[in-house]
Amino acid sequence: MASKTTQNGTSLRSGPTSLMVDIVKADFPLLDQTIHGHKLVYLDNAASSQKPRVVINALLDYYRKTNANIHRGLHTLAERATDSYERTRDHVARFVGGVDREEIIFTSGTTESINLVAATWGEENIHEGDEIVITEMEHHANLVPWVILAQKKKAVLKHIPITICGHLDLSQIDDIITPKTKLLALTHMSNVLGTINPVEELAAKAHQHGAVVLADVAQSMPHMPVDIPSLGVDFCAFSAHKMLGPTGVGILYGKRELLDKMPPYNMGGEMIREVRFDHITWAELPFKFEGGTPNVADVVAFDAALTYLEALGMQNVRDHEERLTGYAFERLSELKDLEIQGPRETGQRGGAISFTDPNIHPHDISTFLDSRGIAIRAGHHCAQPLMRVLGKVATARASLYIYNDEADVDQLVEALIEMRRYFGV
Amino acid sequence: MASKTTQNGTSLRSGPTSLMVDIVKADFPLLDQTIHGHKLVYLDNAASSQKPRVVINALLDYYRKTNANIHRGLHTLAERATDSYERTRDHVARFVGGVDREEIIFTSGTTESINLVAATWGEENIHEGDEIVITEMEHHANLVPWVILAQKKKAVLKHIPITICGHLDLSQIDDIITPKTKLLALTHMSNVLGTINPVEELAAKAHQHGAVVLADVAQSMPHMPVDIPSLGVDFCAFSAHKMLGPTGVGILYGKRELLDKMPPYNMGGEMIREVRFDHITWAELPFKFEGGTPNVADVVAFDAALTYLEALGMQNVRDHEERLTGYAFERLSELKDLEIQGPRETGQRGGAISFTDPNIHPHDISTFLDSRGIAIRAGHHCAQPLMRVLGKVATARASLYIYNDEADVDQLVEALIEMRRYFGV
Amino acid sequence: MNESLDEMYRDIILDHYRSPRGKKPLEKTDIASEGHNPSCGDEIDVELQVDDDTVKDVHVNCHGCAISVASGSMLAEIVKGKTLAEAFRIAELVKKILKGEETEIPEDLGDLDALKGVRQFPVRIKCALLSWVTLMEGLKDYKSGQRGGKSSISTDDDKD
Amino acid sequence: MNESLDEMYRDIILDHYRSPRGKKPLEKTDIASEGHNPSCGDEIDVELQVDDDTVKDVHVNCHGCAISVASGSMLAEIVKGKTLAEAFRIAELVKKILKGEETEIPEDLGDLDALKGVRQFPVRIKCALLSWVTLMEGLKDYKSGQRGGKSSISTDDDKD
Ligand SMILES: Cc1ncc(COP(=O)(O)O)c(C=O)c1O
Ligand SMILES: Cc1ncc(COP(=O)(O)O)c(C=O)c1O
Repeated sequence: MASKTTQNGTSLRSGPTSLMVDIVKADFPLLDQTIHGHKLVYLDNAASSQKPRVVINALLDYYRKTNANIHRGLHTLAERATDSYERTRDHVARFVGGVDREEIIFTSGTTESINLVAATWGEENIHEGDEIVITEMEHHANLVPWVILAQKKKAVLKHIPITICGHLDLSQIDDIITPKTKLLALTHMSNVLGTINPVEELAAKAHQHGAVVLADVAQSMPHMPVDIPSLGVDFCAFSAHKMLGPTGVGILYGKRELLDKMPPYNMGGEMIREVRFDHITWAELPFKFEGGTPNVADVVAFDAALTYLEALGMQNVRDHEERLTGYAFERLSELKDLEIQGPRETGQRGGAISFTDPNIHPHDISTFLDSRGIAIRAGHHCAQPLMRVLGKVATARASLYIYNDEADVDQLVEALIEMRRYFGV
Repeated sequence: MASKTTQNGTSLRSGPTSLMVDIVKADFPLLDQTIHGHKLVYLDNAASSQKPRVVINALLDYYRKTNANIHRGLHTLAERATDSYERTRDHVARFVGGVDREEIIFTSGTTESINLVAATWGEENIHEGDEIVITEMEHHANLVPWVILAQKKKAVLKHIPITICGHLDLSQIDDIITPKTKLLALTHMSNVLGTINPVEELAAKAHQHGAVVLADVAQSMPHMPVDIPSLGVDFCAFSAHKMLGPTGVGILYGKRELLDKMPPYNMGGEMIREVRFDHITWAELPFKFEGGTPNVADVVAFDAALTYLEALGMQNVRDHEERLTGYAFERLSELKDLEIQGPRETGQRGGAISFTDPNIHPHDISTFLDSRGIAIRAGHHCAQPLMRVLGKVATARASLYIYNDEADVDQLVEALIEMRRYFGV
Repeated sequence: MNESLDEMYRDIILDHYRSPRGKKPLEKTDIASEGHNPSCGDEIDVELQVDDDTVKDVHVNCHGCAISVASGSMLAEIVKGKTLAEAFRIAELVKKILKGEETEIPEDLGDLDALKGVRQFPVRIKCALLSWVTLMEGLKDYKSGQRGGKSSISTDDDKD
Repeated sequence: MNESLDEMYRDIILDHYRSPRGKKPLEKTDIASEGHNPSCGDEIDVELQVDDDTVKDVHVNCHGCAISVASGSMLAEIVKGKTLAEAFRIAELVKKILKGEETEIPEDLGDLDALKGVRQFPVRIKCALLSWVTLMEGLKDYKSGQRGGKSSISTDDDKD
């Protein structure tokens, strides 16, 4: 059992880990269950993470003691709820490296955050002939809105290709990012390849041409220290549910100068200043972009997720995953002909490990692993264009997080070996 | 103490009630607390309702046992989560009177539901010179999107005025709803006046002219039986958080023929069929409109709220609130010169009671009542145009729900009497 | 349970998966249709050689998971020699079996029984369905006289 | 606690609220500004009669809650007789007090101490602020020579 070794760090194979995984694991009630008679090994973290007890309790606590509609409420519950909600905003602003609280907008997810930018900033600033640059490894959330916007505006959609190793191919970058570029929208970390992209460098280049830069940090924010000011981007989008928080909460960071000029997205209560049938003025930031009753309870509970991650330390989270990814690569190499996608240098990638077996379809891999208690994802991972580039219809993906350890990787590898026997191919 | 009388129904004042309020009350943990040394009386239900234990437990349960990203997942947790999520959709389809499950779209709230329609159906179907008809009593959520759409499209925004009694003034209706009407968007129940509008009748009239009809049922769905097929409307929008459900979940009902033709709103994962850089096809209904990871946990927990309401019986909920509204009117009449807005016939209105004191500003009313443990709302209630019609800058609003009883009304009235003494005006 | 896994991947399914029938190209193709489920990437070609309203030979080429490959292989085996009308009825029956609307399987279609195990895996039903729906689409177009072109269909939309 | 209620509605606040000062129209209006908080509907007019850079008289007309009325009434009382520069400094001090950045209050401005209780009610701070911010806006415009027109401001936006 390698799990023991994560505590005293004496195993040759695993090396010392920066997180006390056994202790972390115990904070996640869901992990303590059996699936098809096997202890659950949850390796679908790139899709959504599990929640520590403190987050679940924060939700419970909110509904048991505090719940009320927020803002403008003059009773105690409404004041408490507003305080808690706004405290999370302050916390997010600190967590992402210190930005203004007015630059943090709560949405329903990364997808809505990016759509908001496309429908407001994009609608007003992208014109015929303008160029939008994305990459070949974008998740549909950072792809479909731009494809549709480009079609609507007769703008040109260009993409940065990837190399055979799963990095961005920057050899022709000066032909791609040009004075015509109005927007560079790229992922910080690929949800399929794990690749960490040089966002700072590309943002600087795009800015030289006066373009606006949006980084999809849905995969990086949960897994490594992300400092938005040093990334130097104009917009960032991410989801709470991938970083220990509840479902239904997303964040849009936007530079104040840009947000100030953008029209609102969802219009209704709380986002207006004054309404007449023929004239409307918008509320100040960030409220202009938070029309309607927000997802108060989940935003409040997200605060506990941030606190939990800070207590672990994001650099420790990153170190742990980097080591564990290395361990997984090592062990997976025991499976002859198993093809792993994305960079092999663990320092340049996160812990999403996509792989294919030459003879077994990813769906069958996933179904088989599930029968052994192991949850991974199989499919196109909402990155169909990337799949086409990789020449795959689908991949299997095991993705790591703070509560995974060497034992989980061992269980995965052993099940894969058994699987090959089972299918006999 | 009138609360006793709600159980045996012998009090002259209160009459028998159709709900066992004491038992209901005990299901809501939040209500069991003191505010400023007084037992909490929660009368801010039109803003958001409290949650019964079964809903809170459903959330807990989901995060402790089931949580995973849904759809296309081939592992057990993902299948369970998908099942639970889709079960709520079936439940909503039944709850609203029996519509197709594909016609139920989960959004983040009423506000997003209406904005979705404005940005997709509205964008494609409203043209210069077309007329959009709303009413003078709309919540900003069903007003701002139409004001902005009308401005953008050079369409004409018309409104049905209200009578002095707070009903829609239908005397000139044939000049308002005409062959030029492309959309009638109206609230089923006013969040300020309580008025229940004749949606069926007006929808029929609008349909005669080929218009599309959207009903904002955010206030009616939680408080009375609402049968969408008999309302005869094309779109309906409401929020889970006002009907015992979690925050962050809204519902859009749309007729299949209309939804089929509409472009999507939030674009990303799960809502596409196939993506190429130059060509995209959308997923089938309802997924076309649910881009990105949905608010799975809260949708799953909403199921328990619907079950709870069904167990009470929506007609019982309505009867209870109707009686309690009558009781409140009777008792509030003890306060000389207190001005109550909206219809006085309890059969034609819900339990949102807006009032003003000739000498005390609604904000001071609310602050004072809070010091006595009573939570009400004061302000424009996101209905500024209506406030202007009423000639008020703000009103105080006490709004009732299933866990309120005569004792709550008594406590409110006594506090109001004390308040007049306190301010000495 | 591992039993449910073995329910889905019954020996007969694994056998069809390991050595799919209908691999050989046809001498003459009268009906051709292709199926594609973008959500999982499964792709299938179903081709029939028809003689006097009877399926003389079947070619199935499937890129997909064990379930879709096995299902397509069963199709190749079963449909061969049947009249077009019979083939269509069998495809309808498979749809009903997979949706749980039908459980009785005629003796001569015994292999199909193995597909029942898929019902416990809702996400995989569309994999098992793909070849059959593709066949039906081809037959429909053939019957309505739209010959020559290739029919195209998907079970992603869960509409059938 | 009811103490916190009494903290906010101190006797001095209630007294100003019941009989607000500065009701009488001015003989001559040199500075006029209006404040409006759409979110709560509070509206206020602040007018000054100026003589030799000194506030000779103040007129305040406020439609709003007890807090905004009392705050406007205190303004009328305190600012009268002060130089324009002093008036501006006092308004700045009130802002700081309400935001909790300042707690020391000079003896001659004793009434202002009563506004401290509002700090416990965050939503009400903008009510207490409105008259002072409106005054400042008028003074600024007057100083920058934009005379004649009426200055307009809000504390809704929480920007100050
Ligand atoms: C009539 C009416 N419509 C729409 C809304 C907006 O609902 P939400 O804030 O949940 O989007 C409300 C509630 O605030 C309402 O009362
Ligand atoms: C890189 C990336 N971007 C965007 C998303 C979309 O996030 P959500 O589904 O929470 O909106 C995901 C997750 O699925 C992702 O991995």
